[in-house]
Amino acid sequence: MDFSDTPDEAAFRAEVRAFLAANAEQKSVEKSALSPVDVDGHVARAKAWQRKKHDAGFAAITWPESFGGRALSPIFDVIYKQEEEHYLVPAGVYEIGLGMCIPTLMKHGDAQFVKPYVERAITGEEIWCQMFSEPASGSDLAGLRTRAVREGDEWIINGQKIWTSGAHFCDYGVIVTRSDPDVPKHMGLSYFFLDMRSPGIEIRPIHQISNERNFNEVYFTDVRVPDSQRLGDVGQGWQVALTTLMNERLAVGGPRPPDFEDIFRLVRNLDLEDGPAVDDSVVREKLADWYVQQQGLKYTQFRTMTALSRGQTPGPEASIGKLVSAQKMQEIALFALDLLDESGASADPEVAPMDGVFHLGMMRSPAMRIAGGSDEILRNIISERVLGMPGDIRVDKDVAFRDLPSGKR
Amino acid sequence: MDFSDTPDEAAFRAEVRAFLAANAEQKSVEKSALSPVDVDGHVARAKAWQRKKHDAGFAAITWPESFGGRALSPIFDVIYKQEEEHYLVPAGVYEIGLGMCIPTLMKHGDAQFVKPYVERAITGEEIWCQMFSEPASGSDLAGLRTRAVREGDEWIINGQKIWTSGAHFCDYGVIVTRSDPDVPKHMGLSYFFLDMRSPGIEIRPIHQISNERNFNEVYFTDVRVPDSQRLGDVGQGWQVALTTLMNERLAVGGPRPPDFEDIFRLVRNLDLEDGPAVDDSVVREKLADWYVQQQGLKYTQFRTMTALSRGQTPGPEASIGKLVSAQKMQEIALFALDLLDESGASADPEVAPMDGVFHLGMMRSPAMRIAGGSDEILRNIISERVLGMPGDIRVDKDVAFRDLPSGKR
Amino acid sequence: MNFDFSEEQDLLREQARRFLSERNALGRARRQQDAGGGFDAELWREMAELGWLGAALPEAYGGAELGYVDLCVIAEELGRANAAVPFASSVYLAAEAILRYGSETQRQQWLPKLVSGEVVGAFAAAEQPGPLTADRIRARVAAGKLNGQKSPVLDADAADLLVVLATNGQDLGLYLVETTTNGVSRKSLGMQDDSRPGAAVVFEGAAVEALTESDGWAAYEDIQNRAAILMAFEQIGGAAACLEMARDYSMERYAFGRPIGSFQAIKHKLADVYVATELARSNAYFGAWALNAGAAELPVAAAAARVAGCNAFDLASKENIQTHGGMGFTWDMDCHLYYRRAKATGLALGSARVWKDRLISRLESRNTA
Amino acid sequence: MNFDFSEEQDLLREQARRFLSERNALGRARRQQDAGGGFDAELWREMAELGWLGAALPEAYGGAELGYVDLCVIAEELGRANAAVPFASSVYLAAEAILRYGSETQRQQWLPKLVSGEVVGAFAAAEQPGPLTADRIRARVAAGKLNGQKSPVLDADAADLLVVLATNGQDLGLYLVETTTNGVSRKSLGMQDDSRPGAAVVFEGAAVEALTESDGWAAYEDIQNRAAILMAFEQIGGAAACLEMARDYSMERYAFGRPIGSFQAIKHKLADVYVATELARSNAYFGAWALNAGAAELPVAAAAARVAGCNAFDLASKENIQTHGGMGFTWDMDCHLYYRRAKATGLALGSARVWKDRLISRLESRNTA
Repeated sequence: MDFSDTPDEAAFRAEVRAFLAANAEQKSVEKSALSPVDVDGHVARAKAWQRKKHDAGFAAITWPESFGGRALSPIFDVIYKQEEEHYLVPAGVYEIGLGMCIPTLMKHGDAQFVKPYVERAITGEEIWCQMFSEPASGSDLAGLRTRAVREGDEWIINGQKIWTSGAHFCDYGVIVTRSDPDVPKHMGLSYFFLDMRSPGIEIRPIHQISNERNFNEVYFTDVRVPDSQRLGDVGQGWQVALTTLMNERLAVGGPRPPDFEDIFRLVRNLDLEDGPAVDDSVVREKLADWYVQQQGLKYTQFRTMTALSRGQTPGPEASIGKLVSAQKMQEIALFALDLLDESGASADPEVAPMDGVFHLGMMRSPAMRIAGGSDEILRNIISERVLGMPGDIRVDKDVAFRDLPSGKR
Repeated sequence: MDFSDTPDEAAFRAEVRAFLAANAEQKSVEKSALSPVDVDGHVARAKAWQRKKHDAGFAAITWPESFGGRALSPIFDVIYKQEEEHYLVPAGVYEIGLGMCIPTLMKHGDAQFVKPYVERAITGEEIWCQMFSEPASGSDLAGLRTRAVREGDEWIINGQKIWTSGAHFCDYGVIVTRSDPDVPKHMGLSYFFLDMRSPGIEIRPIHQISNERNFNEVYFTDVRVPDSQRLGDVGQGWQVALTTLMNERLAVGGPRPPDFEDIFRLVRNLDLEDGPAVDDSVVREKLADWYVQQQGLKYTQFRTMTALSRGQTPGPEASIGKLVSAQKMQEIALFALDLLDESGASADPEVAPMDGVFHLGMMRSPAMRIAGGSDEILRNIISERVLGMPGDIRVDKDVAFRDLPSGKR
Repeated sequence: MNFDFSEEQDLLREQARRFLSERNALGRARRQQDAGGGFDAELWREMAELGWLGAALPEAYGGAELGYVDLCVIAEELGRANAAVPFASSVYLAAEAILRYGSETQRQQWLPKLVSGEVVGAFAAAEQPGPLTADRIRARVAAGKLNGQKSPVLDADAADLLVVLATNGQDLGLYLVETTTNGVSRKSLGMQDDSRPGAAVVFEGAAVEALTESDGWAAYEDIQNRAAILMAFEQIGGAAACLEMARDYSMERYAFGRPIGSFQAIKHKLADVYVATELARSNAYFGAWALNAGAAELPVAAAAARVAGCNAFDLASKENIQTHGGMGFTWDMDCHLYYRRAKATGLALGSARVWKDRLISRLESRNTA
Repeated sequence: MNFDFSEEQDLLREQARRFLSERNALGRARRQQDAGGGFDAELWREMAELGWLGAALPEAYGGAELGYVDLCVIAEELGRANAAVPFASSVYLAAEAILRYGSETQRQQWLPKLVSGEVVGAFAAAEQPGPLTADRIRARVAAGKLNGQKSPVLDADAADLLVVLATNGQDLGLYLVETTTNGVSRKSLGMQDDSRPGAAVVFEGAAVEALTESDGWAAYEDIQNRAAILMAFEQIGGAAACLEMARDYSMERYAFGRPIGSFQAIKHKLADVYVATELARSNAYFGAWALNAGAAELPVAAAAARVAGCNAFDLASKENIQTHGGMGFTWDMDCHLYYRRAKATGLALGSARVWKDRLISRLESRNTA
């Protein structure tokens, strides 16, 4: 139990600090997020930053050297993130590709074949997305319907994916498809990666309630994928997908604003009936609860990294991150609006404090509670995979996929 | 929507007030509950009070005249309770018998045959209890195992019941038994009433965590019950039991201390760091939440009575009463102890305020959350019977009772 | 005693529900949300024709004098349909303020026009972020002229007439200002719920007429109490609509080969929403009676109804999105309209936290009285 | 960086768990609950022999000098086993107070005896219902004599030595009093958790010796901070035990033909308990490091660990009963022992509400520093 650095860690931390100080702007009370730009601008900014990270040796800290990584223990990843968190750096572009897709490629692909893709992903040259969810299969991922039919050395893909983050700016994507509808649902899947500019792919952004368009629908009409881009055996797509998802809970789920710091700042600058909001005991109790949750998640992640660095497999206990932080985000946002009282009804930049972070948080947090495993699915995962409790009673287990009942939605 | 009395109601209320003023002691800030006595003393006190109620015509306000009632609308019951709530009267002895058992007798028994029992129950001469739950079937009531085997004009009962309130001072009881284990579980039950002093009945009080012994285990060894005391047809016990349970949600579930008034009183007499606890904003928020719950339940019950008086059947929506009040009771108790801070650790009468109502509440409330339908069962009832959502997937529906899997507990 | 609506009131409810459904009130609210505000003059005119704008007002001023319980019935249906109309601003607040604090002349002058829909009213109290307190009111009247600013003022853009809470240097009062008067300028604000549009209003020497020049804070709380009960009915209407949407969706949406509504995670979530909604409903019913009967319990009943109403609508709208899963957070589904409205109704008369404090203060003084 | 225990510490944990299980620590706690109090001198002696009472104390005073992380390991196991011993009173509070505020003579005099178990210590701060504040301390020392009362004092009946927070009229200080001294009388109190017995102690001119006569409140907070972290480990041990009991029971108990642990109502309840327990665990780990390293983060880390620990144990013990259904509220099941202990540990150093306030105060001053 030691939260201080070993000499190696200290040296690495110094290296990271020097890199960040030279290449990025530090966060401040006044500026805790990058100023907004359009999507293209943001992607360009992220690309430039990824390139810098790569050139300085921080793009693949824990990956094997054979894939261009530094083969360091996950603790060094923690150190990098601890330091980077004080700087304004572009987020939301590479996390899925480098956190989920490429690790799956490295694990299930032929090393020589996938190496060029891995390299172009680390340098930031190519961006990846993940295509699992479908309109009729969200929580029930294995219920997906997008068909892949083999034709010689190629597969023909038809169907629709949804909730694909970043599809509109990605170069490659991974996809799970149904290659055999005549066997029970988990057994008839196959997993591929493909060029997002392949003929037959149409990408439609989804208008979210936050007024953003981070997610997409992706339509496939006779899209051809070479069999060489299959990962895992035919029919083994579910197992490959699990690799991707296992990495998801480590990659995603970092807290997003509004978090403790934001509400703490608000309440020190807002007056309630009897003085500064921060002096109100309800406010203080809530602040304490959120702080404890935030710190608890941070140290839980550190514990996971320690386990990883000892060669243990990251457990599903990392699922608690998103479960807690998504609800915390929603609570903080709604609480802040209540403190603003009548004024909270206005989301106008001229009225809403702190660039409207609470107003936006109220509209973003519902997606956080759903995307990447809903609250309910995460509780199922925790109870089944961590606590070892029985799975839900399955009516769909031994039934051929095409015979499963489906609803109107 | 009128919370004021009609002339009839006003006249009845005056009658009730006169009766109570002449026969009972009013509650006060200093004395909000009867002084404790032993079980026998309490039963004697309750018996005397029931007799007075009966003689004054308040023992069966809504029952048909043929059974000795006044055949008034349920609103008059509400009026009686509104008034009685200001007085110190003995509770916990007749509620189950008069609220659940006797209504079942009146509905499913032969009128002439059951009439003497009904009369002796109203006068308070005889006390009734209800024997449904068993060690292996609590929430899953229909999974009960106590066997009833027919022998001529009698049935021989063997088995064990549990959680029987008041069995130790009751004269009669109703019981559901398994008369046929070879059919699916809901179909093989039969319902009887019996003399609690029948040979072969053994009653063992259960030591509860509140250090009380309100509940009992009741063991049956070759207990003989005449077939004339069967209610409903052989194999129809489940349907008869539902009558009893439907009345349960109306009969039970009145709020028990600590409730809003208790915590409100505590916080006006306790100092926190900066002054009276009632001035603290956390305390005020919680008080408001509990008050709103308490009033909401009260008016929900009034709404149910209005529906009843219009000839509508009391719906399962009355289930919310116990669901909300049991949790409220636990929250209030635990919150109060936290306010008392280090001192709250002592339950000693010399230290614990208000006769230890919060300390006792902490230990009583867990039973409230379980007995008479656990929180989880009540949520199931609400979602299924009120909202019309699907039942849980049943693995036990078409299986003969004797073939059902059972656990180690 | 009778804790339910009369047959006539049930008929009124059916009529209101049918009307709002035929007029697609929900779709109209969506259009306002898409457009970032607006005023649905057509729907407003029709509501006036149905007599809704004066449902509780005396016949002497053009009202239908049906009583406040009937107005509650209409409010619940407006909430259920998520209607985008200045009903609360004009009917619960402006008209009530004039009825209760105006002179007979002022009532004669304004109430018939508010009832007919010719004039839309609004109420201007808040000035800055954070809860409103008497000593923070800066808007000031001197020699019949008002200076200051109010923000946000709901429905200010649609309003012809504002009731303004302002000080005259000695005491707070309620003042009438016409929005077309010189010295009144309005700037539309982006709202969290753009189907409940608002504006910042600046007064620079605008001519005003007093409803009352003294005890303005008490008058403000009185009007708020009455409005809180009516708003609570909008909230339970909205909460009930969310619960039905969630229930229906959960039975049509399949996962793992069965409707998601067959999972206890969803069933129990919606049971909790039901419980919150019923508690709110029961508190609101008591409030409706107190409002209609002018009972002494009104201030306590109003606070309780508001606290329970805010809680139920917040929970129902939030968990309705959650039940809808991914679809729930798309713009095209209606879930977010209710989620926004829950916050709009929860803030419009001051947040639940303010009302919880008021509730306990009122219970304290009742206890010592 | 390394956020887990060492192999040696894992061995210590196994040893501790085995010992407490072999000695049936839980059954012994039940006997104390049945008897309404008591002191398990036999178990205490054995714990002393294992070196636990001085695990973190310097060897110079007879301690094992293993460090505070090892003491945390022991604390977690004591919590898991619900052990009924004056460990917190004697080890976290009395010994620490003497170590940190006593003179070298006082340390030499008392620490070895506390380590050997010859002397049991306790800490007396609270005097009346409600949170303790510096200005409410009435216990007063004058001319080396103490007058006043303290209630409840945990483990007072078992204690030979009390550390008392008292005023000398000018400032608060910490004072040592032997319980056998003239002028000290103890009256056992019924406790919510009788396996953590307590008494009211009256001082009538009892002879005392000062550990410190000034800045007693700061010393008290310092001792409390350290104890809060150790107590947080007891709490996560208890919470984890409750979670395991509930999980195991839910898989063995059948209803509707299936284990109740296959219902989402139970699964998700226990998932929430798991989450609370893990958040508490992570905060406690950070606290353990801060305590061991004497880090500047200690006061914040202690408050966070305590808040999370109270929350987790409260929730876990409450929902463990609920999961056990009717059996859960019978005296014969162990569920209530943990439910009582959760409250006992949650109140012993002051309630979570006090610590939440402290946490924010500390974050405020860190922010302005």
